[in-house]
Amino acid sequence: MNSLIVLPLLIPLFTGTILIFFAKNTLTQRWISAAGSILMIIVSLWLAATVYNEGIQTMNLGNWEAPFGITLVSDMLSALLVVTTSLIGFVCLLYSFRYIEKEREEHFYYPVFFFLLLGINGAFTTGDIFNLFVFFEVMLMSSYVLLVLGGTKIQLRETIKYLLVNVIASALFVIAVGYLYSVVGSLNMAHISVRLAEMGQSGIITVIAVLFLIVFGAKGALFPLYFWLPGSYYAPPAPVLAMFGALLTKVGIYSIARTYTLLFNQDVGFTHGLLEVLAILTIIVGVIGAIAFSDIKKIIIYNIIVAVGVILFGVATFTQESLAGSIFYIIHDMNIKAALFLLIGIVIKITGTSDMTKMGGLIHRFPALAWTFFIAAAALAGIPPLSGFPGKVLIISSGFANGNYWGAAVVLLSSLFVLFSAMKIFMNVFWGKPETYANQEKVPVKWLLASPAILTVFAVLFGFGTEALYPVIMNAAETLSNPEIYINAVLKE
Amino acid sequence: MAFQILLNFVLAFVWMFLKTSYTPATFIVGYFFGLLILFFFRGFFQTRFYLKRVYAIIRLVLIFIRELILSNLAVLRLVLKPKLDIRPGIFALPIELERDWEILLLSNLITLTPGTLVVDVSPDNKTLYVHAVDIDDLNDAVSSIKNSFEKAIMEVSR
Amino acid sequence: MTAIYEIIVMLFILSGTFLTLAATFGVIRLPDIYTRNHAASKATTLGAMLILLGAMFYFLFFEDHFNSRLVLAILFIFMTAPVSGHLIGRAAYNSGVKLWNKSVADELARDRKKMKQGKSI
Amino acid sequence: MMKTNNLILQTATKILLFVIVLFSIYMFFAGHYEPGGGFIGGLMTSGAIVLLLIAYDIKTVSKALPFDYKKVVGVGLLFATGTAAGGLLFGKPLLTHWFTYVDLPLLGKTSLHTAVLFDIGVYLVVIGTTMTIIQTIGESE
Amino acid sequence: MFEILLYIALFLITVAMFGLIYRVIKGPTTPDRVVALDALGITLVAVIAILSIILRTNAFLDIILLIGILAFIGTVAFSKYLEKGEVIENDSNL
Amino acid sequence: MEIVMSLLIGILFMSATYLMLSKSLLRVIVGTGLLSHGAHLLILTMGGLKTGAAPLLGQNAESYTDPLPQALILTAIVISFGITALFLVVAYRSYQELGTDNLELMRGKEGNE
Amino acid sequence: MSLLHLAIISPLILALFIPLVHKTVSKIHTGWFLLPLPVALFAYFLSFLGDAIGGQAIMETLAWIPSLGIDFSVRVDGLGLLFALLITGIGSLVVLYSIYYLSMEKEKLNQFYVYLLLFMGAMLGVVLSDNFIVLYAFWELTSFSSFLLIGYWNHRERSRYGAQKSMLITVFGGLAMLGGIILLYLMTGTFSISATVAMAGDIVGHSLFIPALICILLGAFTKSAQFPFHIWLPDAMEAPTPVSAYLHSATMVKAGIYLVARLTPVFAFEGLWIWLVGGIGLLTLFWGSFSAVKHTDLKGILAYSTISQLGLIMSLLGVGAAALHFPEMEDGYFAVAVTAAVFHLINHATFKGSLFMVVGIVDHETGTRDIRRLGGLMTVMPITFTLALIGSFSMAGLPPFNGFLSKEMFFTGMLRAQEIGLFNMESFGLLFPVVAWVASVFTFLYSMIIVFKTFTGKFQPEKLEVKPHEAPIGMLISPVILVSLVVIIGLFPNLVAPLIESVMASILPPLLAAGHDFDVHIYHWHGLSPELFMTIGVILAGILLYKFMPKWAGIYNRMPEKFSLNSFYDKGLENIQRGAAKITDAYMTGSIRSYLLYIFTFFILSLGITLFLKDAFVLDMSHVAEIRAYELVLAVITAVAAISVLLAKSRLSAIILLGAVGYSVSLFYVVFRAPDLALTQLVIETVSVALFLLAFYHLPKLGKNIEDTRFKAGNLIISIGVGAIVTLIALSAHSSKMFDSISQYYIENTYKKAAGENMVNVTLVDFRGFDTLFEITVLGIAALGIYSLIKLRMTRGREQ
Repeated sequence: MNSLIVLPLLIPLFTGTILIFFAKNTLTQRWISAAGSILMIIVSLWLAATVYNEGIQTMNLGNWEAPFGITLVSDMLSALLVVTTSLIGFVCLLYSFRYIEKEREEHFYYPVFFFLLLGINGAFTTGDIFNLFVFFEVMLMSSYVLLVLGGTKIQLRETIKYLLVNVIASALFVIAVGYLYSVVGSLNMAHISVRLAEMGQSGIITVIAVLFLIVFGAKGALFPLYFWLPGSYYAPPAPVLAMFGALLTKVGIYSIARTYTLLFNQDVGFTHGLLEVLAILTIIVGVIGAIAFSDIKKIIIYNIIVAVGVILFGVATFTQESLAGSIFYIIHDMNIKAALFLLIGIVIKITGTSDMTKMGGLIHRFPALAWTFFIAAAALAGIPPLSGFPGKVLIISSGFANGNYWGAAVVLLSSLFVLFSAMKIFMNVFWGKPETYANQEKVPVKWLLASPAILTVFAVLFGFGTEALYPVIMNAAETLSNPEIYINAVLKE
Repeated sequence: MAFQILLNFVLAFVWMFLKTSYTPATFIVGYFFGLLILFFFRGFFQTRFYLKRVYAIIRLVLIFIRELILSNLAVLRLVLKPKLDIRPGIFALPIELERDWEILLLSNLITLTPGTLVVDVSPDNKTLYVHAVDIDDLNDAVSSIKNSFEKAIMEVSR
Repeated sequence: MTAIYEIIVMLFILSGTFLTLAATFGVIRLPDIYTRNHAASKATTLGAMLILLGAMFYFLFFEDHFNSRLVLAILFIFMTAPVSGHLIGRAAYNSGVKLWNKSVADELARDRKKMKQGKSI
Repeated sequence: MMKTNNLILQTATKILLFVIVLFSIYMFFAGHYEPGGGFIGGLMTSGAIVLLLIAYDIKTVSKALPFDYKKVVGVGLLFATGTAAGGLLFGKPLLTHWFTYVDLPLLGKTSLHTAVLFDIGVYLVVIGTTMTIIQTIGESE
Repeated sequence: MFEILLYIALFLITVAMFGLIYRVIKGPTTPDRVVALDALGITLVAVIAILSIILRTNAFLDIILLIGILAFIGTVAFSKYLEKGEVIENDSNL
Repeated sequence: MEIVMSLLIGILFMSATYLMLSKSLLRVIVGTGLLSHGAHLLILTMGGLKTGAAPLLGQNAESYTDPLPQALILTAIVISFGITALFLVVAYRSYQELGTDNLELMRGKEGNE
Repeated sequence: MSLLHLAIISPLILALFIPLVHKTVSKIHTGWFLLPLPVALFAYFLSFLGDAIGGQAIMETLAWIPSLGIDFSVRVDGLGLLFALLITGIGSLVVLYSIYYLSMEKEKLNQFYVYLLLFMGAMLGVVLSDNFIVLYAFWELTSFSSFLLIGYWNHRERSRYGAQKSMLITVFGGLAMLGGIILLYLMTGTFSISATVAMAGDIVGHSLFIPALICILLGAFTKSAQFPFHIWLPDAMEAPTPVSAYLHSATMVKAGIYLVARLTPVFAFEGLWIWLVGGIGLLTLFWGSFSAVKHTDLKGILAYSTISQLGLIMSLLGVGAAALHFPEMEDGYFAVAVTAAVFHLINHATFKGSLFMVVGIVDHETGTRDIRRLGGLMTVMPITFTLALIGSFSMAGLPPFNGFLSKEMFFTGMLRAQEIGLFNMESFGLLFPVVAWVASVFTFLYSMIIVFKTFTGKFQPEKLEVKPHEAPIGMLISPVILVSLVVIIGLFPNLVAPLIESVMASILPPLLAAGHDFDVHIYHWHGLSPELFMTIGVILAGILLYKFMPKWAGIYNRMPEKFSLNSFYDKGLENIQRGAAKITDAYMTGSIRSYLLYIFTFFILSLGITLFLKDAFVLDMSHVAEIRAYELVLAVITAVAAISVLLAKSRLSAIILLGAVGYSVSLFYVVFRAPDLALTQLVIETVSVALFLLAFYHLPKLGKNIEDTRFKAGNLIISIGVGAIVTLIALSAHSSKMFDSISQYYIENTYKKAAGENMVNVTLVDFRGFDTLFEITVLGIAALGIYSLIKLRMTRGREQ
């Protein structure tokens, strides 16, 4: 029993709650939130180290033995994701200090921000399918609030769409849990896995698996369910967008990865085959969207969708290698998407528009911004030795190895279009004749740039330090590809 | 009145102390003796002996229940009569009650008895506007309410 | 003994049911909102109260269980039903629902008119 | 719109309010044994306050109940979190509850249960939330 | 016999409820609906009371009081809404 | 009974879907309400109906109804209440800002003003 | 980390310091700080020459991601060394040249030199690493640095265009190559190049072999600007001339050649390789030289000339690969093509480098590169003229320069290609020498154009913006050195013979193993061989064509612009983007209804099909609960209420009906013995209704049903589908109950361990208290959100 596992949840919960009391005092809010965030990072790193050294950490909440109570499970994957979430949270927070308007700060921006982190970390950590739903709701509710906070027209309009889609997805989640409970009579994921293995995957379980795919796919922006994403993510301010883009869809992906490795791992031909097709289609539509627009926000937003496809392709391939690739890639993508959104946030703040045809020449005044963006864009495209590369190589090679040549080729080629879309931004925004913008003096570029710069440095280090991370990620992939480990850790048989 | 009840309770507890027995039975006995004492010394209080009021309340309830049953039957007859020959309308009911809760009580009683329903209270709280299903005789209706309910309430409150 | 208890309980319940039915009948049959309100706010209430009493006696007799909440509920309904009836009636009147055309008097409208004139003068 | 005389409603509310609040508290404490609990208790209490709001108006009510309901939410959350985290201090998992039976005068054998503390948190959050929502919507122009 | 009578009562009340629902749907004015709704709430109490007897459980008796309270609050809210267009006033003295 | 319930749930979902596909925002919100009702009933049905007394030990019955789905539903009810409330406020705020409650008029190509 | 590694990444390290140096020492041209590095590196690599010629390969390994088989291994053999020397040698000269070419005041030298150093390091990495992945990494880095260098003058539209084009095409190739690498890895299990070469024989028949081959060739062809990927190279000429000289003629474009040479021992056993490499090379050779003639921009001509020369080398490598099929042939019969390739590689670097520099000088001193505005510069710039003359003649293949020698060997190789008795070469082999000859004619032609149109003829100072004069001496040093190399190698070709031998040993190791040794001797005089006649023919035909150029140049206009590859690329790119926008706009309607339609349709289809395919629908009535009449009635009431919501005309009735459904649901909770649920549902329902009423004050009345019938019918079908699916799954899920619920535990332990009696509540606060904790958090967030939503009204336009 190690109480470390709950701290990444308790700290944001506690911080967020405390922050409610200081609504009108922005300075205090900033200090408290910074402290909470740093604490989160420390704790989550510690947790990850513990998981790595001592194996999967579990906690039976309320001291009720699994599967009867709720069990928190931190395997390597979830610990890694928690670490990444905490880091990105901190960075976005730093950025928010100078980016978010005072009015928003005074209207519970920070508390809700922490609740969002709480929801995400919780979803990564819980080992109970219904508890996962609850954390989803924490996350979603915070995201609704962050999305609409400020109440501008576009925010309201997009929030309606986002809300509606997610309400439906949540309802489907509930019924999916209901169906599953009906068949197996349990909620603990490890226990469900055991029971499913015992009974063999009957047809109805496959149907439920597909239903879960729809549920998580809607949150994770899988192919026919992603439509809400581009519009909704367009609305909020950059740090919120960065949080959304980096973290929210990843929770959906994580859930798919978790359920499709732990629970529905028997009728792989059907379920994972479907997932694979959808993943490839996701990549394609993402790419199409990414090259279609001259709006920098939208370009990056569509890149989220591409990444979703790539990661899920790895999950669908379902070998230890491909899973490792997906884990590499998901961490990379969280990091780099946050960086990119924060960067274009600065650009938008400077130029006052997000249409890249209306900008140009920023490199001359803001070279550091330009180069950070350049590196981030290269990392996004998976250019070695930056962070996207190892994951992509693993995903592609396992795709090829499993005979899915077309899928792997799509993943491979998607990099080209991703790069194209990102470089389009670089060339249009940063290159060209320098222009002057009304806001350019007022924007605290140095401060704001610190956050994406940190993330970009991570991206570089991640690439060079792949070897250091490799055992960790293989550890995570092993747990994913071999449910026994997870089950034994939870049920302690 | 509140003071009298409180005193009665205190007396009951004192009785319990004296008996050093803390059962409900002792309490009831103590209460009863306290009541007796209060009755005898009722002249020392400005207000009436409170049990009288209790009696008034009980009477009110009885009147009310009688009215309720009677008029319910009346309405039943009305409703179930094959031909609908009612003559509804709203009439004004001047009242003498002043306190909020008295008015509330009266209007509740009026409303609860079938056939009449308080629609509004005038801004100066002097008139109730009552809707009646069948106003056969306006004055009859007014006086019956005034005689039965209002008087009974007055009994309770004054 | 049980039979007597059963008969008592049943008496309450059936009469309550009958009242409720009658009330519904009234609600459907009566011509305007005000008259319907009479039926609904009283007969129904009384009917429900009778049924509740029946239930209370049932639990008292057969399960040996005196349920205070039931009594409380009866009292509560007793207290609130007229207030609700009054409120609805007033709301209907104030939101401009006309009385049935065969209504014989509307002193409220008369007084209000007076008041308005008084104010305007 | 002419002003209406709310006398009947307001007077009735004054009386019913106490009944409802008392009932809600009963519900709250009954939770562990009978139907009820923090949610319903909280919702009933806020139901009572809503009744007040309807019968009177926001200004009057907030004068009588000068709470910042958002902070009530905060306090409730702190309560629940604190109770939950209490177990951690004793080396037990989160949310480990503890109970004992004591003999209290008048009330008899009663169980003292930390789950009740947790439920108080729930109760407060529910009140805070409902009231925040209703009050802000009501206040908005 | 007792059982059967209970069921009959339940049936009759259900019939009554249908009548009320008819009024809810038919209207014609909104206050009509509210009246019917209020009555429905009270009828619901009766239904639950009878159900409790049928199911021989006292677990639902709390619900009766609750419905009583709620029906009242609901009716108050509805009628206030009908009358003023808003349920909660900011300041009624204005 | 489960079969009847399943049908009923299907009807609830159907109505909800139909409402959510309509153009009026208010209808959509009502639809989400129906949707959550359906989902909650579904969990209850899936847990098995009427398998015993109400899950109160005070009932002293031999068997009890499965309490777990009930706990889940309770959680879900409360959550969907929170969401409905938020949705309602979002709806009214957007009506204020956008001047319409017609979803078709709220398209705004992918976030463009 | 060995010295070798350090040598490779030293340019990258230096690049980090350049901005600093540029900032602190602004008085001195930044180039001077740079220059020592390539020179030192050149010297350093020269020191490996002995080993390489001795046939030894030096190998150093540095772990990077050993777990994935990715190591920064460096292997210096003949091939690698040759390229390393080219890179550092020409690099030194280019840096020197650039110091005079680029003005200190006007240009952003820090950026320029950073890019250049990045490129230099990357290129060294490409040619020296022995790990495919590392090679690929450096490969992409060259693409990126090239992108940055082409876009160096990024305020120009053309620069950005060229940069984007080059990047798209080369990165595309790079990715294809990555795919090939991965395929190779799957066959061999290693990313090591030398290990792969060693395993070459084992993988030939593998099913992935051909795809891998094609993928890798795509990489090589795009990088080396082979037809049809050559289109990026002319546009890359927007880069400053030193860059063109360095990247786009001498080094980067040869990375593809390097790759082909490097992998010849792996792939050459496949006939396709010979056809593809040889054929595409030849095609490029022809097309490049043919297209070069029509250009009037000196750099454009040189660009096409580079394309054609690269094609030449490529075709030689392709033909030379045949040597591996005939190890029994006498020494060098087919391998002579490889010899020619290597030799020409060296020669091309010398003469083309010098020519670029010359063109740069002309551009720099006259302000234009348009041959229509130039002419008669011979007198003004005599030294430059001489340099140009020698370079061009060498390019044209005229004796006594080095170009002549390699051209002769090229003809030899092509002539022998007919005799390869494999892969239908018998029938089509004749094409090789014919095409080669025609291409050579055009090569001759454009070489002449470069020299004579620029330096002879009428001097037209009026068309120039500046007064031309001879270049400063510093600018001339580099071309002079290169031109002297042209002459020296031309006269004493066997100086480089040992180097060529060692390179060939790297390209054709199996031959070495088979007992051959490469004994390269290059002769000026072969006797009256066919090659000689071919050369004479080239000269004659060339002169004729030059004389009558105006008469036949019209054929260039015959080819409509819109069928050219360039416009194909432009149109393609534009159409892709426009098409993408169109597609995206078509389904991203912004209407939530369409999104919901997609989602619901997917829901119905995917689940329906799964149900059907998996035969998942089961109905088992054995453990269903009995139905009571009142329950049925309740169900009917609920259903009726739910359906009437659809028909509700006023918002109030909609809410009332919703409430009715809610209340019926709570009645169900009563019926199904869930008192807590019933309580909560009731309260929540009431509060919700109150909320609705509250919000109504701010909401409009429910409009009429504006939907038309078709709209409604569509909705109805979808809705019925959703309902049906939910029901079907519910029935089957309930029928396939396999296990008892875990809740028996709760029933047993609620009192014992949790001291409660209400199991639901105990579950909520104890067993599953965690859910509750966060569910109230959700409520709290909602409260905060609603509060801020109403209180905070930011004006529009501040954020967006």
